[in-house]
Amino acid sequence: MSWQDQIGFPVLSVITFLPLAGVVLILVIDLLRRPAARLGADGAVEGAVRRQTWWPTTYKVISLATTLAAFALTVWVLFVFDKSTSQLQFVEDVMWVRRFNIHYSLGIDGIAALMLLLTTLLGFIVIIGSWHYIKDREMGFFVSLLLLQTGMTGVFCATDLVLFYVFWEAMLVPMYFIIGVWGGPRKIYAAIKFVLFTLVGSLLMLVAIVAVVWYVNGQGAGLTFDIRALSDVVYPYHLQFWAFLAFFLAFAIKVPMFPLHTWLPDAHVEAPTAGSVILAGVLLKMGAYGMLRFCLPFFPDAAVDFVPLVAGLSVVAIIYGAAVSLVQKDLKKLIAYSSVSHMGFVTAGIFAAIAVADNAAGMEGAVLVMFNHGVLTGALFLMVGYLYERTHTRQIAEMSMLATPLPVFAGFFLFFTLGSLGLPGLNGFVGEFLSLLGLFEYSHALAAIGALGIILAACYLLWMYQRTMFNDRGEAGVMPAVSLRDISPREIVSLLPLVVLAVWIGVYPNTFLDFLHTPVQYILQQMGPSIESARDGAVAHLIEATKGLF
Amino acid sequence: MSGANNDVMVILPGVVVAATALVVFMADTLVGGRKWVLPWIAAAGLIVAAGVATAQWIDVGAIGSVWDFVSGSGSGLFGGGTAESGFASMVALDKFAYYCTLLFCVIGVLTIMLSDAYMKKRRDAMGEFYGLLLLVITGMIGMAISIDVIALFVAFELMSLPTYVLAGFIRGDERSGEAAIKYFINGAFSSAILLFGLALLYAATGQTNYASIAAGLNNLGADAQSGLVIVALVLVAVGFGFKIAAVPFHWWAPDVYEGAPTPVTAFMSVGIKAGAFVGFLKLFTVAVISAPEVWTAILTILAVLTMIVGNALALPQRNLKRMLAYSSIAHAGYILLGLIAVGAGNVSVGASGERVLDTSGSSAVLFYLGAYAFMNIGAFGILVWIRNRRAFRYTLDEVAGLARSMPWTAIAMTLFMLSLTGIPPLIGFWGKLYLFTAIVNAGMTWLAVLAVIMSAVSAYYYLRVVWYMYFREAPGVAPAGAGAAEAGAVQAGAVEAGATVAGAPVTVGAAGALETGAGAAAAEATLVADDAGPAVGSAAAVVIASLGVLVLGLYPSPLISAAQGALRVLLGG
Amino acid sequence: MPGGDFHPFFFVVIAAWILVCGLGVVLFRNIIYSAVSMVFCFLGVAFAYALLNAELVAIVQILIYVGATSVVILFAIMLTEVQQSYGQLFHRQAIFAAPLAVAAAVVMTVMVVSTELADVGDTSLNLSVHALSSLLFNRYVFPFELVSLVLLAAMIGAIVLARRQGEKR
Amino acid sequence: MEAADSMKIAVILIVLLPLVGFITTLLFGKRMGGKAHIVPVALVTVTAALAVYAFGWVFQHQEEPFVWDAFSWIVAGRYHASWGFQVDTLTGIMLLVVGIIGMLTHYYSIGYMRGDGGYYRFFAYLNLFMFAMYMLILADNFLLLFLGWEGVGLCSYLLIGFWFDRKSASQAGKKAFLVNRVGDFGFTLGMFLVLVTTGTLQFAGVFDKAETIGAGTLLWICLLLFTGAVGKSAQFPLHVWLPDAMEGPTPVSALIHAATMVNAGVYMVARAYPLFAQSETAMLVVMVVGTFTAIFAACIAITQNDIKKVIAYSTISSLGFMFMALGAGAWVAGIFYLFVHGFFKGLLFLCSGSVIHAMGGEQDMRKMGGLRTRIPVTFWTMLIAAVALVGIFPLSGFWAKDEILGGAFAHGYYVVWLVGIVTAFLTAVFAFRMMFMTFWGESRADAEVQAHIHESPKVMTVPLVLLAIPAAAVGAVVGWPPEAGWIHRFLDPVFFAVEHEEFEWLGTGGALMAVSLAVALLGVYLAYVLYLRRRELPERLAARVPWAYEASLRKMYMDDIYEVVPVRSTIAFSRFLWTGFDVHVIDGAVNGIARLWGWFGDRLRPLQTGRVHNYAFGILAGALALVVIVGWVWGI
Amino acid sequence: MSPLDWWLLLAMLLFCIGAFGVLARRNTIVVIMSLELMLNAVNIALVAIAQFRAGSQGAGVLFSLFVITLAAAEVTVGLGIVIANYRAKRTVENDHFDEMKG
Repeated sequence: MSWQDQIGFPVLSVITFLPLAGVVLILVIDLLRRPAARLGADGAVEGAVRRQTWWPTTYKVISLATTLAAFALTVWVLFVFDKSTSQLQFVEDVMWVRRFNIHYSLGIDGIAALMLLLTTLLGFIVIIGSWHYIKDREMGFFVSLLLLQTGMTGVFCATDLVLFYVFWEAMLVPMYFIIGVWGGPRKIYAAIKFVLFTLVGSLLMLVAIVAVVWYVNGQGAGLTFDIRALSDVVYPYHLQFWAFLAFFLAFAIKVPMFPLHTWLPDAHVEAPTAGSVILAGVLLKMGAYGMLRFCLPFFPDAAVDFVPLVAGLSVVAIIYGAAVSLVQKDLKKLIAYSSVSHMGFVTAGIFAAIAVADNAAGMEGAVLVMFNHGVLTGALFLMVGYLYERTHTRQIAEMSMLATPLPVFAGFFLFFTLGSLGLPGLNGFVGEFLSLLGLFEYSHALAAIGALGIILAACYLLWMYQRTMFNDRGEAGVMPAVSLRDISPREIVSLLPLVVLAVWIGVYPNTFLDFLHTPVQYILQQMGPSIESARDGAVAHLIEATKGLF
Repeated sequence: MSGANNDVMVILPGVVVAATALVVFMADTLVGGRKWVLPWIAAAGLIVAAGVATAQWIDVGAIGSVWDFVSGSGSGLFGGGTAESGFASMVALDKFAYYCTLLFCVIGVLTIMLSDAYMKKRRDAMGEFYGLLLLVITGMIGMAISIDVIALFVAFELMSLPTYVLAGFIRGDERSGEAAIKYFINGAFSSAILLFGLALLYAATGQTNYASIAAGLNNLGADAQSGLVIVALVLVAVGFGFKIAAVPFHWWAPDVYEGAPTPVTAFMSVGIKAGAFVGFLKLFTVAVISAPEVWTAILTILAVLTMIVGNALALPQRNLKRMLAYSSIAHAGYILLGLIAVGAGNVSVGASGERVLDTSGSSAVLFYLGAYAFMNIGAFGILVWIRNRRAFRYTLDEVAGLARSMPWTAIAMTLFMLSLTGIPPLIGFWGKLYLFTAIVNAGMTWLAVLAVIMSAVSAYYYLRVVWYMYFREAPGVAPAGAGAAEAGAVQAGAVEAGATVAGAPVTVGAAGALETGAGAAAAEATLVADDAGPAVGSAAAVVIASLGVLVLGLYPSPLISAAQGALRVLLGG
Repeated sequence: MPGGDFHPFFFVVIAAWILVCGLGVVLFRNIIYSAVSMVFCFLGVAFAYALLNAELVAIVQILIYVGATSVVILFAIMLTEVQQSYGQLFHRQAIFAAPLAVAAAVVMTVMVVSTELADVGDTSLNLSVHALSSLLFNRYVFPFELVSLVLLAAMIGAIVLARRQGEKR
Repeated sequence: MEAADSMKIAVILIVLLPLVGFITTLLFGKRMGGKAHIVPVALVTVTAALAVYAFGWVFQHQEEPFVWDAFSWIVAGRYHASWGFQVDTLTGIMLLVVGIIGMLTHYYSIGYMRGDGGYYRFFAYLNLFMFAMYMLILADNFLLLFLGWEGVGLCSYLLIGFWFDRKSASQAGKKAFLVNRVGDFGFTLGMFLVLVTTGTLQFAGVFDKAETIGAGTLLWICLLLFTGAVGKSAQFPLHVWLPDAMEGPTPVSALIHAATMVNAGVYMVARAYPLFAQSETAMLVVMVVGTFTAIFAACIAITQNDIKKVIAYSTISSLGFMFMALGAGAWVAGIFYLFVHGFFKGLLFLCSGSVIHAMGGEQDMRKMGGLRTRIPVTFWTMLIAAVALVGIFPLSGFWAKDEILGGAFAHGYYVVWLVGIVTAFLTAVFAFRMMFMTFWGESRADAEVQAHIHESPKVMTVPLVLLAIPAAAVGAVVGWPPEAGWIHRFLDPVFFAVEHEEFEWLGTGGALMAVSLAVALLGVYLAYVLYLRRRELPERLAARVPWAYEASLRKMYMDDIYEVVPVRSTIAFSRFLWTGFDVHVIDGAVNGIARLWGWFGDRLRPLQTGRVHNYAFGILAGALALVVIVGWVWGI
Repeated sequence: MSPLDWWLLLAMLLFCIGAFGVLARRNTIVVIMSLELMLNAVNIALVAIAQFRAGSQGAGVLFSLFVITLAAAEVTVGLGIVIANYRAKRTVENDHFDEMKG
């Protein structure tokens, strides 16, 4: 369904490029406000320019306005969205590069719609959250955030492989800057590690994209990068195998799956709050989204054969992430490793869903976990950032009894902590329950081990909470009466949407699950024959694939 | 057109360039102190040559709408048309030649713009500089239009000899001289080897004309893979491999790039490389197309070594010129993939029994050369630009904190670095995509995999430049902590710093995009030295290159269509 | 003399001459000796051309090489005031270079000689000077013009390089 | 359907009113200061009334339970779970317990918590607890039950750690939550297995298919669900959290850790009766665990000095009794015991709270004594509760306990019966040890504390008295005649498969009853001897068997074992994973590859000597190598 | 071996002698002379091929003429570079030119 039939204007493009328009506006005004600062301008003029105190507020307002508008449009889109069909909706399609038949084409299905909502939601929340956070080169920070949002939105909307890839990679750059310029002490290491990890995966994916597209072309089907068209093709097994590996590697790094996760703690710890929120909230989802969008429908046979490996690794990630979180000394690092654990539920759910027939619950749960993790971990990072603004430390050992000076803060913090540890009634539970259920259908033992992760989640989260908010050290732990300012209205405003969502999804997740039924069915339909044939044995397939190499 | 007229028409763009060179030499003696006209003359000549080529190229009647023109969907720009040969099949003006001519002229103009401040210091040598540059470009055009090994070799020498001189153009500078001597000895050595290869090719077929060589090799049958042909092709590959700086013939590149004047380095890294690639491409894909197995094997080895060694050696470099030199070696490796794709690709048999090539590899090479021209000239252009503004030894440490002192410059440099890495939506990405499609299509996916792994490695040293510019502070500037630092203190310090450097020139870019902390201007004030004065040309060159990288990155269709159309009618093939 | 007729005797003599003189260039310690040896080598090459029935080339060889190039080289030797190489004559890598050169010669020879060229024979292409110049100015006029540009470039380049710094014309 | 509609409203209100109380109190309670209790207490009172109404409804409609799918909750794939409510007689009993004790505890707390800094917070949490507890018992499916289940766990966490500025409190709260999580792990898996096997989580749907489930699966389902119950109801080996939970304010101990929440496990097993009843092995496990826990906890309780700890272990023991009943097949007896236990154990805790209140916060019984006259209301109510607990005719405990022991005996579990008798004996000993040490003898408190001893305010004592009535009488009312009392008739629709035998006063039943009564009296007497008459005896006894005394005092070393086995080893393993594996192996590999590249590049650099002749050599050598390689490839 | 092979052999030997000179000699001027030897070697080959290769139309002969001219140009430029460097460093020994490396 194209946008003409649904909403009357190319809404996805508008959502995608609204932040970019904000950037342009900011840059233009910035140039205009320095009339004298041209060649040969002197320091006095620079000083005068700097004294324009209205300017920071202005560009922040512009940033907020564009992201809020994008969010509002997204909500509108979700209202108009037709949940009864698995077709792509709000489709836009313009020829881009004729030689390769590359199109500028956007469109969303239910899964993408949720991710779009998450992206635009966190987009404006981090703007609010960063209002006073950055002291140095502040405008550049907001510009980077807006650019980042354009890239992320594009990833979820693109329906052309190359366009997808362009957004996928383009989004690296602002993130690189966000970590590198405004990050912590080891920011350079973290930034470069983040980029290199992602790049290794995504470049291999590029080769796989080319191989897949040219295979289709060679079959006489013509050159196309259209995702839906390509996913309908049945690829020979050895191509499936290698292309799956390449795609999967790219996405697994992004997710990140054990043992490719080590960029994550570094990036999270060093990134400024907004960066961490976006990283955890949206960027990690792009990996899982890619698996749903590409790995499964493109290469069903290979995907099915990889289920034991992926499910196993996911479970390892769940336990591993949780266990490592347990001994972290830095709040952000703790939450970062917990992300590894939580994202394990996602990959487990996705791949368990294709291992046995009629197991849509796992996949729907996985997508819901993606969304929930965005909300909860985003909120937790935001709150750790707020805490850092007050205490100037993220070391757990340097905090204690903060619930006394910061009661409201502690309340919010507890709320998100509980959501994160999967308390029924809040959103975390629903997703994890469903994805574990999916895993359980595939393998009771793996699900049992995975469920251990829930115990561990409670361990590290409650321990964290106790060590920061409560008294953990007897009489010595009682903090001297420091005058810490409790949470401010601005901060509450930034958290409230997340609170609402957490409760909403916990109580009535169907609002969101409804978006997933048809797309998940669509994916599983495409997987159908492969799921049936999976019993032939992965090893035989593997041997076949290796032969195909030579 | 026919007869002698026709011959002249065929070489017309080259003639214009050569004539301009002569005009420059003569004007040099006539203008006296008004040397500033020389670059204008040279640039004008190149633009006229480009115009001539364009006029000859475009079928005006078939352009259609502007949009067709831009998107390349109309047939006017690249479709149809014929190729003409001249001088008894010594040269041919086909679409390939048009594309290359245009590319060389653009590179030439950009180089002239880049060199403005540099030459302003060396007014008395202006004539020689621009004249020689034009002669080099004439040689490059000669490479593109030659379809005979004799013409090819002469053009090769015409391209090479003045470059040796240009590399050593800074007299009295030991590094420049050293660069010249290294370049010359190795260059002469390898062109002797090339010549021997050409002679052996001649021995194998008895022919010097491309078409005849192709026919001759075809007649050899199985002997097309004989020892003689192997030796001949290896020796030819040495000659061209030297010019494009393919490992293991790359040794000169870093030293010469470092020692030569930076505008010349910029020119060498894209111009000479493009010229050599063009000659290489045409020779192998037209003349030696009958023995693709041999040269595909040769080039595969070269490409693998080049990509690995280039990237590995670029990693530890802390001198930006050297780093870019090694990176340009690595890029030569990527471009070789296009050639390999031609050789390994699907060679079908045409209607009359001749071999018909899949041209995607060739067009990928042409596209990449165009893309590479913009990004690498841009990168070197930034170095020239910084050098124009302050004392600069091209080290990484000196660009630390550049984002504060020269924000626009930093942004442009970031664009070039990202483009060189292959990050979309910049033009470098499309180049790589094009090459990968070609090589994957040719069935050598493993080479593409190697190339992407190397690209990831390259990301490290390209992004290192970015992190030095953005994530580090220039020495002497108090680092402003991201989160914790008190805004007030930073602001106050910045204003103070701004006040102390009253009078220090601020770049066009300093009026810039990012909220700067004034900062490094203070440190810069004492360093801004000899090359003071507005170097509008360099700035404009960088701007043009950035626009090329960005605009063509967002919409690469025109360049892709041109590169593809350039292969549509390839005379002699 | 029938063109292209292969005279083993003359060939061996001239080949020996050329190679010995060539070795002399490479091996003489005194650079003047090297230069003189080179001149003799070029002369030998000219005889070889003559033997190959290419008189024009032989004459051009003598004119340009023996006449011009050698003189330029001698001038350069004088200008650099270094008649003798002091210290080591060879680089240390000569002990690798010699085997490499030999190996290169052997490998190339084996490869080339192992290839039986079908069309080789005594074609006795007997080009007169007239025919050659006619070719030069018709068929090969394009490279000819290019060569003139190369010479121009070389001349200007040499001037640029050899000019003393700051020197005004 | 008039009635059903009114029930819908009642059920909705029962669930929502405490939630409203929670939210309003949380948001506005702080501003209300000392009046923060008004809204929550009022709401809980209304809720209790509604609960009684619901009970009344169920009383009238015993045969057809009220089941209502309010709206769907999770719809994913082929699974479906809803916000659905069910009220049957079992629920009715629970509603009564929760509603009444909950309400009285709220009133009691007004006095007990007065002046505390977190006054409003306390009531907010209590209301949240009421919400979750009602949700738990009203749920018509496992998932919603689990929501309440976790909700009460959360409130338990919050309330135990209510005084979070005390390390022990915050530790205890966390411990409670985590230990419960271990149980929930099993419960979750059990739910998965139920869901996968039957395709639904709704009780009715599941139980309809109970007979079709394979024996092995059924056993697994039961064991996994029971794991949850073990955690929540503090059975061995997951009982360790409950004694620590006494760090919370005493009303919390009474309400959550005696009367309601800890019963959830029992309730759940009873609820899943159709599943358990099918699996003998599971029943056996339930019984064994219950029996063992009963005597195990009793052995510990006997040496504890903290008044609340004694009651806590007593609670564990009682819960074990209930599981023993369920496992032995005496379902109704188990629920009966749950019902009466809620009243007298709640009362016991509230009384102990009153004692502590009187002693100015002192909980150590060794520093009490002689309080009988100082706080008479507390004394008398507590005495009623203790007698009820010990099971002396005709108070509540007697009827319920006797039915359990009788049930065990009747089903042929003689060993279990014997253990039960011993436990009853021990219960009598430690209960009256507590009573004697607290209320009799001379006071051992400091003079300052002595001066402050006073009876609690009306707002606390009135609930005590109100609670004492059911604690004393309810057993006889609903349990008469033995084995065939009203409660049996009432619960029969739930446990439809149980057959009743006529109780023989002069047969086995009467004999057993006599034995248990005798044992209880004997226990009381022993306590009287040991702790009132010959005070030196306990110490000599302890000196005679120091290992036994020490083991009992140290809670059978359970905490120490937990500290070492799961906790320390997990931490050590995690630390290894992090610093050993994550940092060194994975990141080491990553950085190693990067460093390898750098090293490789560095090693290549010397090749670039800067010397012309080397370069030329490289070129020629490269060319030669190419010729050789390519020639070799083609075999020339 | 055909007569052409003999000439090619001669050419290759001379070529390799020249190459050896380039690789081994320190004096840049000798190196340039060696380069000339290499070019002469090629010329011998070209002329020989023109004479012995059927259908070669004398291209080799002309090629050799161009090469001779180009060689002269090359020598000019090369010596210019050598002299310029000699002015700067007072040496013609090419292992002294190793300031830039690595």
